[in-house]
Amino acid sequence: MLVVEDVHKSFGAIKALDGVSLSVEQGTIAGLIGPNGSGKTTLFNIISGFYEKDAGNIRLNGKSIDGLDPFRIARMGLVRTFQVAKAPAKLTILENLLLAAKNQMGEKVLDNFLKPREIFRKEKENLNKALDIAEIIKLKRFKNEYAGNLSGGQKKLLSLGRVLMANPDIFLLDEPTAGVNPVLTLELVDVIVDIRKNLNKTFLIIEHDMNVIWHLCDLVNVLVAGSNLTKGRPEEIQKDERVLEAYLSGSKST
Amino acid sequence: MVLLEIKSIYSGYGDMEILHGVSMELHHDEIVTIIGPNASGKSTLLKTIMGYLIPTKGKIRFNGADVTHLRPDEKARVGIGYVPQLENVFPPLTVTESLDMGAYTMPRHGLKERIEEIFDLFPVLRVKRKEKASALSGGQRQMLAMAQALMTGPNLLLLDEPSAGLAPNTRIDVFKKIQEIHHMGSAIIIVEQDAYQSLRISNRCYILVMGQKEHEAPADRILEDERIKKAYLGG
Amino acid sequence: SGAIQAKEPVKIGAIIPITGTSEVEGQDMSRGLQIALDEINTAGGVLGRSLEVIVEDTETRPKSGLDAVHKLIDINKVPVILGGYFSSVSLPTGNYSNSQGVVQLTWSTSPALRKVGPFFFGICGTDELMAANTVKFAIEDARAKRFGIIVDNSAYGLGVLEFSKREIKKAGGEIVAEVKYEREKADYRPELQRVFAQKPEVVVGTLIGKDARTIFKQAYELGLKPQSGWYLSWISLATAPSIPETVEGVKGLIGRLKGKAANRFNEMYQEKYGAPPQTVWGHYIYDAVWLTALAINFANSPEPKAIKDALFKVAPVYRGVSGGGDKTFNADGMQKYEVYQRMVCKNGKLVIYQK
Amino acid sequence: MGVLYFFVYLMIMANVYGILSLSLNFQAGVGGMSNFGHVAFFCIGAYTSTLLVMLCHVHFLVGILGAFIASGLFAFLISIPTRRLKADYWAITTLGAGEIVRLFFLNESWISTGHYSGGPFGIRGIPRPWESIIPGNIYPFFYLFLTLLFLGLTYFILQRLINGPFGRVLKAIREDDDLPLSLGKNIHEFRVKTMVIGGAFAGIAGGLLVHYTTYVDPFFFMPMETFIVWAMIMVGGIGNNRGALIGTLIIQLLYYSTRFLKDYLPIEAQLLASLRMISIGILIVVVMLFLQEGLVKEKKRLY
Amino acid sequence: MLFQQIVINALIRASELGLLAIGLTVTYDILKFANFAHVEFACIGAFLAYTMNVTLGMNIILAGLVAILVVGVLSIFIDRLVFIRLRGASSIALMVTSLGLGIALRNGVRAIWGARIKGYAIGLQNPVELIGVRITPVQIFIILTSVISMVIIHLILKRTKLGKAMRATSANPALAQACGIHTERIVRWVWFMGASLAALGGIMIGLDTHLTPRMGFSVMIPVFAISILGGLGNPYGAMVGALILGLTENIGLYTDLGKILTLNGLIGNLTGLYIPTGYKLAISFIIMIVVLLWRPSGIMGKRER
Ligand SMILES: Nc1ncnc2c1ncn2[C@@H]1O[C@H](COP(=O)(O)OP(=O)(O)OP(=O)(O)O)[C@@H](O)[C@H]1O
Ligand SMILES: Nc1ncnc2c1ncn2[C@@H]1O[C@H](COP(=O)(O)OP(=O)(O)OP(=O)(O)O)[C@@H](O)[C@H]1O
Ligand SMILES: [Mg+2]
Ligand SMILES: [Mg+2]
Repeated sequence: MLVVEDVHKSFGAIKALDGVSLSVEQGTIAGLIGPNGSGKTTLFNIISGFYEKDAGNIRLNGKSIDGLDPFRIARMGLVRTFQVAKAPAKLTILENLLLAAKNQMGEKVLDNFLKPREIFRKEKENLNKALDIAEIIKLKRFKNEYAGNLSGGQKKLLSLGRVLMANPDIFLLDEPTAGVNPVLTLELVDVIVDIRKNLNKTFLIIEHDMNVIWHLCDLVNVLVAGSNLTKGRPEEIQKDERVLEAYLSGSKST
Repeated sequence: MVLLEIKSIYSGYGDMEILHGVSMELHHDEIVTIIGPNASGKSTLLKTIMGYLIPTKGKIRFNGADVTHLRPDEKARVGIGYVPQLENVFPPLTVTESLDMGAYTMPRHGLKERIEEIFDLFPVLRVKRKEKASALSGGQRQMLAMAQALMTGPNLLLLDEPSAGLAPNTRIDVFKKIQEIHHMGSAIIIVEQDAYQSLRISNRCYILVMGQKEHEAPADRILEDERIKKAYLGG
Repeated sequence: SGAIQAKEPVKIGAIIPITGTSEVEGQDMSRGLQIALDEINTAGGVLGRSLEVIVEDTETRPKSGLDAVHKLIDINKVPVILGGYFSSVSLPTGNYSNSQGVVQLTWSTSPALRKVGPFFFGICGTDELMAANTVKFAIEDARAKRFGIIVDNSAYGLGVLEFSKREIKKAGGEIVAEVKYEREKADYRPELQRVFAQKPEVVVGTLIGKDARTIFKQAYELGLKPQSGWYLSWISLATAPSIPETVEGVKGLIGRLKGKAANRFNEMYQEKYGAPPQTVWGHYIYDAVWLTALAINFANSPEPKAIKDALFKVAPVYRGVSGGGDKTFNADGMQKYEVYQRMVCKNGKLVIYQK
Repeated sequence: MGVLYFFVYLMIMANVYGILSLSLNFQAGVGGMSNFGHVAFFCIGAYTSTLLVMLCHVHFLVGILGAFIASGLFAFLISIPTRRLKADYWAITTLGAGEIVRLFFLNESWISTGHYSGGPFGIRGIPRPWESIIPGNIYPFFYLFLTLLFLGLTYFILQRLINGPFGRVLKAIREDDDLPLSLGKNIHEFRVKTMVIGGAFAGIAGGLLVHYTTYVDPFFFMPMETFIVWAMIMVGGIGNNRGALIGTLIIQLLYYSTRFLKDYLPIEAQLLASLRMISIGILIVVVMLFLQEGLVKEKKRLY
Repeated sequence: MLFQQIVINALIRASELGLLAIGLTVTYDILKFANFAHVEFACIGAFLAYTMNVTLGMNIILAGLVAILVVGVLSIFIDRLVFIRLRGASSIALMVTSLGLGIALRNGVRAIWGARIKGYAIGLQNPVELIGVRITPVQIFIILTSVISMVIIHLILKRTKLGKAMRATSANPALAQACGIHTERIVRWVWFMGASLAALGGIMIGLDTHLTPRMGFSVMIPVFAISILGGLGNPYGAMVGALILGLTENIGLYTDLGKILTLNGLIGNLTGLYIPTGYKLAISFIIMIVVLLWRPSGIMGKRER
């Protein structure tokens, strides 16, 4: 579904990505792990069109998405979250969620006057969906609260809520549970598993919380210093000496 | 000796009260972890201690003096260091400049050595010393934020989710470092979500729920308490 | 109730740029107005009542000027409005006062004013006369062939520009530079460079108030001088606030202010405000107030229609302090004669020019 | 009677400025585009309608439509190259664009309707719509009704856009580009559309103004006018249309009432005029101090 | 006219406006809003110096120094009175507040000193000729003063603890507080610095030309253009922006575009094609827009991401 081939990116003298490749199959959950600064977020930024890459190839459903604007990539069914949660301060939680719904007719100026009724109906539908999602991310109580007033963890939850609402074909989640309390994290893991199972969606997840990775992923990619170290099923990765040394155990490796 | 004493403080944002009478204390040789669900008021508590929010009721005493109404910079000068949960670096400043800023209250001599010590603690930062903070990865920023707060060797260090976004190996390192810092004479309050590691190096633990202190116990006791583990630490 | 009414003052309105771009000129207007009012009321007022002027600020903004006339006409119900100095203000305000049958006397000089309507009067000669005379002055005096023109970028300045150009062409002269400057700027060196780049023999045009001061000063500092001198329309506008050395020898025209009346006005002004007037506009508003007072008395009524008719009657017999003194209106309600005086700046004073 | 006419005049001006405030509020309050050259659209609308009606002899309504289109087009033109700029850069760039438009109409005196017209001479004799069939003494009432109609139309259209999904995207764009981009919103397109819609309505306001004053010249469109409209939407409460209208009324009132106050103060005209402007300035400051979010806070959209 | 003269003219203008623009940009950096009242500090400073110089007969340099100090203190007073209550407010709210304040200050000056134009008691300056360039002693003084002030500003920003604290406060005020920086004090210093630079600029304009209550307002737009041109928040950018503005205005009006288009007569014969002087103000804006298209945050602006 998503294929990344030999992507390079440097910022001045720093080689952030030095030939990274990975692929994510339709309907699977792939993990992306690696030490801090290994280039995970940079890769996300490149896939989603926020950064330009220096070299390499990225295909989504067989089509190249090189050089497309971020919003076009999103419309092709790939939506990402940000590591540092973004929460427009003057939009309420519900508005935040509604914003994410795709194909909104009401975003077209003229349709607002030509097809008001349809827009109204669609809004209602979206609203119900948004309320359901607010329930899942435990923000229903705050539904009319400005997003700017949320706690750190709640902002992270809201990010997740927005992608759920956007309901793309492939989700790119950058540390979705960092700062979220562990009990809720477990629930969210179940939610993701459900979506994958019932809707056959695809996920690529960056996470430093190994519980999440081990629970969720079908395949884990390990990145070190901007290149692939290895990939494999969680069980394999867990035992891989190189991964243990570079990432999991607490020696001075960074 | 009690270093920090919080007596039944009420605090919040504007009209919205978040903390409803929280009390706690901290001895000068302690590490204390605060856990609790999202939005329970943990960050709000740290902001109140640091002086960003002024409690409507209650008292905060530090080293025996009433510091309830001191501004954050005055708190920094009496020896409280703080690492916020979000926005905890100076984006346009380079790593070295940021560390320099962390040592703002200190005399300039010995600064170089101090920075070198910090670099020993976080070797990544040495590599990145000429980079702007905005060019760091999420985890590197987190380290920089900690490093900045450590520049002065504060008596009390408030850490708001220091391990969020850190790779597992780094996380282990960071907690080791926190312990080292503690041995060098700082009392520490840590707010954490994934609290296993934090609890391992802590003396005591507070559980904050809905702006109130729900529970208080020695750290090892918490790790043994299955009910609490299930409710707050995810089993 | 008749007795009480008799004591009530007759109120007329004035719109003056007290603040904003033209505030310096506005100051003189307020003062000229006050001097005339004091005289009239000491002399017994109008219709046995005292004359009062409600002064509104136009902020040198058309919209604000409109607000002001609406208030004066709709609320204060004045029969006469004086002013609208800036033609961007006089034109729209004139349209309204004219449509409401209220008399307006302006001292704007744009030729466009002619068409406003029967209730609209101009008490200052329009630009074409002034510009033509200025060019004539330059040609006769300096035998000039190569002209530079500098004007401020307003309806007034452009009027001067247009008519100066016409006159120069008629006389077979050559225009080597044509510069419009924006008001109220601190630096006119680029504009000066342009005027003098082609070495004009004379520079004609018009410079206003504080800008003129800057322009002359900077020209002096840069050593820029037309070979045969400056010839300016409304020279007093340009030289009044300027530094004497920088305007030495600058020539130009003014509406003739000489004569007993004008001298008396200048003395009164000096006495009352401790300094001579900076511009001629105090003179014009002074005449406007007097003309109004005379017209009201002549008509024996404060009704606009009567005042309008009376204005034509009283103007020819009135000797004013501005523009040569003869304030006779032509059929358009504009000035029939405007007598200009050739002046030169000597030791910081404007004196009558003699070859 | 006179008082009534004055009131009608006030209300006509309030309606014209109301349209300006609504359109600026749409761009700035909702879309976060701090446009400091709003007066440019006002100006282009005024001139377009004037020239269409006077030179092409079209009907007033066609003139207004022309104003709508021309200002929208100009908004489109300037928003294409500048849409990538950050807020403050944008603010000053638009301020510059506004001045360039004014300088254009000031310096290009061939844009005129005859002798002594165009450039700083201004254009006189702009016809008032339906003047021949409406008696003079009720004409102001008619014009009041007309401007009210346009104000209502503007309000209705902008309100509908703000309250729906379109407005939601704008509010998100107001704070940050990356999030809406990541959700598939073409932010540049939204920005351009917002500018065009706001600009077009400001053009209507321009047309309405000059068909009432029957005169136009470039000095109607100094930067100060934009500042005044800004003060209107800030005082009323930025981000919501009701606030923008209330703010318009308040600032208008400030300007007028200070004129009346002075009639009762025995102070010299010079000083008085200064004091009047000082009090207008101070009142703006005071309103901002006590009502930081304006009189009417931005309404939270509750579900 | 000689090309050197044009450069010198540009330099004089750049010196005056540059001081104002640096002040604006420095305050913008910390206070995070475009202060529309900034130029009024220039006006107030110039008039205070006038009172001391002309009315009280003080030496102009002494008068200037006192005026600069007084304006600095006045700005702090205004901050305490008004802006301190608006610390968390949106930048637009602050902008509009400063707009209102600007109207009040401008007309306050008018009410106190009147609308008549004024000049300092420095007599008429007779120009000297150096390498074919005419320049008056006061203009030399203006250029020197502004160069010296810029060096001082540079040293303050780069070498002092205050400069360091300003950078931190600008980048993240809350975190700066946690580092022990009394941000409110920094804000006060910044007001002081910005306003006194403005006052200095105002006095320079007054020395070079004259004083009127609208002298600040009338340079507002170019001053803003300069700060934007250089990149908001960057004092060095403001200096460069001022130079660019001065040069383009002077050279732009002086250059015969006809000669350029025809490569000095090589192709066709077209001369006397000048930019109409009425568009002088537009030159700086067009330059500004072109620069922003090339670099969206100004020549030396902070780049994000
Ligand atoms: N805008 C940038 N400019 C310069 N360098 C950058 C920039 N963004 C990232 N880098 C560098 O690229 C490398 C990879 O960063 P990236 O954010 O992708 O790491 P990451 O794997 O997401 O780490 P983490 O787990 O800490 O979030 C880092 O060394 C970082 O300093
Ligand atoms: N700036 C603010 N303005 C208004 N309300 C706020 C603000 N910041 C936080 N809150 C509210 O205060 C409550 C407590 O927030 P706080 O940040 O203290 O939670 P927390 O315990 O740190 O949560 P987390 O684990 O998610 O970081 C939340 O309900 C939040 O909505
Ligand atoms: Mg990352
Ligand atoms: Mg928190």
